[in-house]
Amino acid sequence: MIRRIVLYVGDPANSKTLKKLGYLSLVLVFVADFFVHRDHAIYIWDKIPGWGAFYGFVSCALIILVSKFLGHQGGIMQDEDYYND
Amino acid sequence: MTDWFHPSLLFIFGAAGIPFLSGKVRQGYLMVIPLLAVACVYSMTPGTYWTTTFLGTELTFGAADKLSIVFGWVFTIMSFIGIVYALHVEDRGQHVAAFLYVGGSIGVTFAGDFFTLFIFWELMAFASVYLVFARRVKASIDAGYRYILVHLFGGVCLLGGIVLHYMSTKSIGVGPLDQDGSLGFYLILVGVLFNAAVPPFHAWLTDAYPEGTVTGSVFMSAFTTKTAVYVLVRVFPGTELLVWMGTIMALYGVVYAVLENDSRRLLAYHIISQVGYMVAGVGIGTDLSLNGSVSHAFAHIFYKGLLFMGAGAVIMMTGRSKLTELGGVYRTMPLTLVLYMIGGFAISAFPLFSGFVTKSMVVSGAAHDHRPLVALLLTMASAGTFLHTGLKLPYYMFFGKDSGLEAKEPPTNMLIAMGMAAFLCIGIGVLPGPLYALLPFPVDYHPYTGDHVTSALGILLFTGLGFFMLLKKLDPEPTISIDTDWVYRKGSRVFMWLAKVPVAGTDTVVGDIYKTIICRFTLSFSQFLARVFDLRGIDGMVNGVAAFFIELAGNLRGTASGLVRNYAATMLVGGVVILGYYLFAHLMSL
Amino acid sequence: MMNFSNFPILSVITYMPLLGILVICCIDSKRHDLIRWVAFIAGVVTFFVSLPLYFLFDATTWQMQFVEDIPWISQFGIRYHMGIDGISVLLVLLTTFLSALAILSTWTAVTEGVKGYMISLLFLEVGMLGVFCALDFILFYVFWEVMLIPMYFIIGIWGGPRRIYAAVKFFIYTMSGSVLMLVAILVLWYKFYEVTGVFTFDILTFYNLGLPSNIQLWLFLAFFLAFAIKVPMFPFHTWLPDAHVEAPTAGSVILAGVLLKMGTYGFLRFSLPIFPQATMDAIPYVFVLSVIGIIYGALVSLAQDDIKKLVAYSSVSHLGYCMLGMFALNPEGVKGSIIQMINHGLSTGALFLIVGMLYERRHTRLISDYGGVLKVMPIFAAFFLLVCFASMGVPGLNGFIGELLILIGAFKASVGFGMLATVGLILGAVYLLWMYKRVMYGEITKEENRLLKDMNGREYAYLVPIIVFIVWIGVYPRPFLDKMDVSVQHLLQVVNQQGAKQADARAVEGMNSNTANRNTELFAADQRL
Amino acid sequence: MEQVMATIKLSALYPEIVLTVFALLILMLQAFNSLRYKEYYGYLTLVGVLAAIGFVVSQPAGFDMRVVEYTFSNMWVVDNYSRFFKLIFLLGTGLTILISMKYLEHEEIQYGEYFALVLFATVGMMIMASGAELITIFLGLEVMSVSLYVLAGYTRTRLESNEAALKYYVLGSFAAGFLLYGIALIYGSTGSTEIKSIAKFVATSGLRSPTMIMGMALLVIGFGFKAALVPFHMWTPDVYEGAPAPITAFMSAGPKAAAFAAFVRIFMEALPSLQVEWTALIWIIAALTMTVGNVIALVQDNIKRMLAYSSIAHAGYVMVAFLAAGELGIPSIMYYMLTYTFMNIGAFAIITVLGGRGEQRVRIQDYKGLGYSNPYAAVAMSLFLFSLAGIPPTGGFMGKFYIFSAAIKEGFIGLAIIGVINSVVSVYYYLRVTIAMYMEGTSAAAGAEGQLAFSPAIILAIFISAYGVLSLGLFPATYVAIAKLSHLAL
Repeated sequence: MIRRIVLYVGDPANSKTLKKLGYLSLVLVFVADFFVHRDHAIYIWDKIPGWGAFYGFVSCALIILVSKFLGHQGGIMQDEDYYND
Repeated sequence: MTDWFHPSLLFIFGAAGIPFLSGKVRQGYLMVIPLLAVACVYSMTPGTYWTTTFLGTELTFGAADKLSIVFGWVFTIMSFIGIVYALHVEDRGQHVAAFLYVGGSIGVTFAGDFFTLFIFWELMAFASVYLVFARRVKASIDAGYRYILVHLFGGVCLLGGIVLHYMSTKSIGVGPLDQDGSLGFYLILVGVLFNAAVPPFHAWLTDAYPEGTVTGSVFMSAFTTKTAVYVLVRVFPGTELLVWMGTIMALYGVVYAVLENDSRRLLAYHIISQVGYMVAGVGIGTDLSLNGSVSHAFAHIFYKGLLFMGAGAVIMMTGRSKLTELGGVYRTMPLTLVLYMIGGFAISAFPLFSGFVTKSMVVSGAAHDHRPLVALLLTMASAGTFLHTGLKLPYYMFFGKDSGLEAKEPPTNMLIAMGMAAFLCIGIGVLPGPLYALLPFPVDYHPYTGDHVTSALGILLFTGLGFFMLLKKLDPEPTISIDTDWVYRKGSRVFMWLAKVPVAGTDTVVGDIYKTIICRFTLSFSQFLARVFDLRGIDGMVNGVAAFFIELAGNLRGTASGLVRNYAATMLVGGVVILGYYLFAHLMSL
Repeated sequence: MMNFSNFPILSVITYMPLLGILVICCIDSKRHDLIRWVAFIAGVVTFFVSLPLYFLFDATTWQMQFVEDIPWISQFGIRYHMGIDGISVLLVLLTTFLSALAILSTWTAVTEGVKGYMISLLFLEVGMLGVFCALDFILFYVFWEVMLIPMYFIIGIWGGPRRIYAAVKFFIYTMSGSVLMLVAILVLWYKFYEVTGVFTFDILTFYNLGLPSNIQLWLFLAFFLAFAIKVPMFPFHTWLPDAHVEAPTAGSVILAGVLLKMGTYGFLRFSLPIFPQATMDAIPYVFVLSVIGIIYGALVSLAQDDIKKLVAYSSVSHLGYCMLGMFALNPEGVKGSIIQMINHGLSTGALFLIVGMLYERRHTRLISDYGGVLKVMPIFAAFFLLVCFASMGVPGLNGFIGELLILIGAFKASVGFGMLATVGLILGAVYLLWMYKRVMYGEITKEENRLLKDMNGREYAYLVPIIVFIVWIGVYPRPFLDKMDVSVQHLLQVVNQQGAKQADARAVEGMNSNTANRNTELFAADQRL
Repeated sequence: MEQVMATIKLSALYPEIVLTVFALLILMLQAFNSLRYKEYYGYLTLVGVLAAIGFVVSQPAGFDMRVVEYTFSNMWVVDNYSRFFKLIFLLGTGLTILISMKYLEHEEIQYGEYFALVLFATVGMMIMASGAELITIFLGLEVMSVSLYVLAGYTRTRLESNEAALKYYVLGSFAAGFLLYGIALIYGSTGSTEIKSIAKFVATSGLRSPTMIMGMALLVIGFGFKAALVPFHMWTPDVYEGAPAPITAFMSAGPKAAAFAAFVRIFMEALPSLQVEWTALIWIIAALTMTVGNVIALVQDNIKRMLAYSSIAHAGYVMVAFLAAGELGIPSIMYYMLTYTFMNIGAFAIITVLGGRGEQRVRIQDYKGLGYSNPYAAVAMSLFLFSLAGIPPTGGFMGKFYIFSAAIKEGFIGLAIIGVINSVVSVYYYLRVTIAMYMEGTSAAAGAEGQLAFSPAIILAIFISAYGVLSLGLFPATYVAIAKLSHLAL
């Protein structure tokens, strides 16, 4: 059964459906965030609905871009036999 | 004595038995010992046991309180899982090493004084390095030596600190040090930070773990850093410095994880990131955050173990570890994939997974302590965590472009081990109660509030969105990333260039030790001492004296010309001188 | 101990090997195995006879025990005075222990001149035991010098290619130190006669002799030279690598295991208690030399490509610790340095034995000729690693105990030097592990190495006992430390109170003027010229 | 101590008389029965020596150590001092005879006069030891020297031997001149040649006249030659090298001791008041002698020559004791000479044997592998060498210890330090021989062609020497006691 699910997910043919599911869940979460009541929020942003979604997306992009920038421009990435000479 | 038994003894003396057993018997034996240890911990009541005086100082082997017992639990359980995962391994050395290693970390956990702690501390270092060596390829042997040297250095710092501390305060009990900023304080701190892999002292971890054996890395991922975290919680609660170190650490790991191509090294960087949370928690030092650190360590051990087991399984079955060379194995290893994903969800703190109920404690600990920036950054780090361990790694390892590998599911024992770990990940996530009950401080914290869940989900899912949008940028590249280990792996040649010490034939003998800056320099210097200074300088002086006498003798020898007249002349001169002396003396006296 | 008060056990132990020599002399020199057996039995018997010392030793007193005291050359007040206290008892045992094993170790290594070889070894043992037991200066000196002869022959006859150079160097170097000591002894003897009108060479009576500090200084220096060469302290160490490398395995073992200890023992028995004031003044210089020795020795051994040379230089480093601890002049330090003497004897002895095993198999000591030995000699590898760990002071093994105590002592005395000394720990790990790696790990590069046999029964027989003690001391050093406790306390008491007394005495002296001529009278004669 | 005064008392001369008689007897025998029993001369001589020993021990008053007997109107004294030295001489002589017999036979020079000369030389020495008057001492010295001149050239076929004899004779008479002149000056300034009256005179008049001091200096030179002190040592190596090995052994022991005996007696009994004057001189001579002797010995290849230089060095050590003459100093000289006799003659015994026909094999490298071809000889040799180097547990060490303790007690620290450093230097060349014997190749080169057999006599000699060296080293108490009792009546 597990095997079946995995194969299903992995199969490129179903990628469209999976995409749909994905977007659906995104929307659900985003919407849900408006209806939960925030009794023990501490900071202002905790009160903003959808903050999580926004922040998540931003930080994801930020991390990827910044690190890749450092990696390429900052000279962190080197080819693999860098140490063994 | 009777009401308490030291679990380490089970492992340390248990290790002695391993070489003599084989086959099923050994497998049984290997599993029984950890179980007994678990029973030991289960039967434990807080208190102080097994104290002895040595050189007039009180040594305590069994200082059991809630804190140490929590770690006792997790270490013993994890050792069981790890052993199950490694049951198929035939190399007995590895089992022995693993046992000693576990024994060491448990010993540290229950050590009531710094000397005992130090001894077990070193035991860990020496036992664990074997798990790296055991892979028996050049890369791992090199890494192993770097690993042990770094740890020795850390150990020496620790010892120095302990001695200083002992001298200033005449007490060696393990407990919160007063933050007097004395040399001893910092030496101990540095010594511990080495093991906690806090940047810039972290490079040994990402250097060595990926080179270890498949099963060995699982152990290592669980024990060394977490033992360090234990010591931090015990000794350095509320050290401001740690807050920022931890936060930076959390992001540091994430950033490097983006760039990393080797699957296990990527996970290693996430250990650093995760330990960052714990260190930060220790730094904040409120009950909530300390609880957070402890519980997070607890959960972390299992899901990180699980992740290493998953990655390890793939490496073992495919023989490759580079993401660029992997892909598409989901067809043949679905179970591994699923179990791995559970670990992935757990580490990225999905609701209903263990990470969710522990990590959030640290974050809100920061929030309640009025450290908004810390809270935000840690949250960001958690997004990054999901990005890699939850999405990137599985995507490229299991899905992605098909590398046409025909891998099978790993042996059953490995699957079982992963299963147990996965079970714990979910179990803790669903019912945090029992874990909370174990924590050192009373807990009133409820992870499952509506807004918490939604915001967490929001963060994670939109991270996922970002991931798929930026997928192209994320393609792994066949590279390695330079880290602080550069200083001692590569920097040496720069240093050599600077240190213009005459070296006789260094390049003829290039061993990996040379790679470390100290030794590269030391070696050239010592070559100089040995070949030039010692032989020509000191020894030369000694032989010089002897040579002088021989020389002198050679010259004097000529005086024996064999001619009577010369002899007579010499006598005459001698006589004249003597008489002249007295004559002179007499004239003077007149 | 009481029931031994009339039985001369020390003499029996000391001269037991002579018995073996006598027997060997009567054996035809062709019958090698018989000779070996006799020698070995003699060694073992000596060891067993010496065991009672440990059990009957009364650790509650600092007084000398098992004392024998009869006049020898009464005209000079020279007596045959033997006795041991907590400081020497362990060394005596170490000597008998290692000697027996050393004999066993060269079973196959020495094939010609076996007779002479065994005689030398046993004769050597007599000398060493005598040194540790003697309580009369001249008796001590006699044993001290006697020991040179057999060692000289062992190195010179059964040694390596440069054996003659090494042997002569060893002999002359050591002797040049000790003759000055002889002069110092005589001066001491005369000074005492001046004060009391009594001729005596009894070491213990000199303990309470408050000499003027400048005379102390000269005498201290003379003794220092003798002992520092023996230890050897930097920069008097260069005889050591030659001697060690050229000597046959047993020779190196004895040399490193016991002979070097005679230097450190000398400091404890003579320099410290007899010249407390000078000792106090000398502390900083000794510290500097010791720390240099520690680091220097480690660095130099790092650069060696000959395993035996590497081990030899490591001794310089280890003995540096002993000196450091000793001159810290606090209980931890001194006890540490004594226990470290034992440790060094065991672990370095074991290392030499191990090198000997390799050498016997491959007849080379170059590290580059090995590599991958691990694969063919797994058990050997395990022992080797254990001994390396012991030598670099890994917790749980003997080395750690000694170094820890010494470091505590050193830190108490001076944080700076303690720090520097700790550096030595790392270096120690570096050169040993690196050597181990190059020898044992990696691929087998030389074909010959594929055929190496693992350890045989005889090799177990002489390695295992050492290992046992290495672990024992590492895990439970109590029984060893307890023996020396009281004696060390008393020693320090003597040193400190004497030192203090003379410190203010000197302050007083400074005021009255006649000090000057009293101090210079010593060299009056020379000034007569 | 009570002093017996008698003008003429033959019993005081018994030892000398006995020896002379035996010497003459041997000459007669040879003259009359033309060498028929020549192989027995040696034993006959030994009997004489033993008889003399017996008389020395028993005179003047049995074993009473304290009696000092002046006879022949203060020309002759028999005290413990002289008796001790006489025993040393006789010991040396006896050992020499033991060594010689085989040697002579081997060299085919087995004539009676050899033994006669040896005995005459011994008589000369004993006269020097017992002489209480400068002329007597001088006569004794001449009797000894003349016999030695002849003995040095005794192997007349060997050129070196003749050369040695000639050199020794020329230089010896040269030195004798100095000595005689010194005696003359002293007589001139004190009006007596009797030691006692000189002492009395100097003591009472507190005389410091330059002539007196010159006389003293000349005596130093004269005796310095006999005792081979730098710079009057030049003859030693050549003579020692050239003379027949047994004679070298003989010369290195007895005559040296005799020279010191007289030297010390004159300076301690007659001229003690001049001590201030000579201290500096002797200090320098001692230092020079030790150093030069040891240093030059380092590079010698001929073992006889090497031992010649070493004997110079040893004279230096003795001079240290001379300087520190006192309750320790003088006994230490006797003790040292006794030890030296044992170890040096022992060494020479082995050299004699290994030298082979015509002493072809006396270079150090000729000793290669001796340790294997002839272990016992090698062991004995090393024993003697280590003793010469002053390494315990041998007599050599105890002797040095005795001397240096005396020096330090008298405050000559500097000299003592020079001394011990020298003994370190000396170790090197003694070791060279052991190296050759044991460490340079196991070839049985040594003891090959032409080596003398170890005759029982020689073995006995070696054994006695070895015993002496060891017993002096291990149980010196009794010897020291005797030496102390023999201390001069100052």
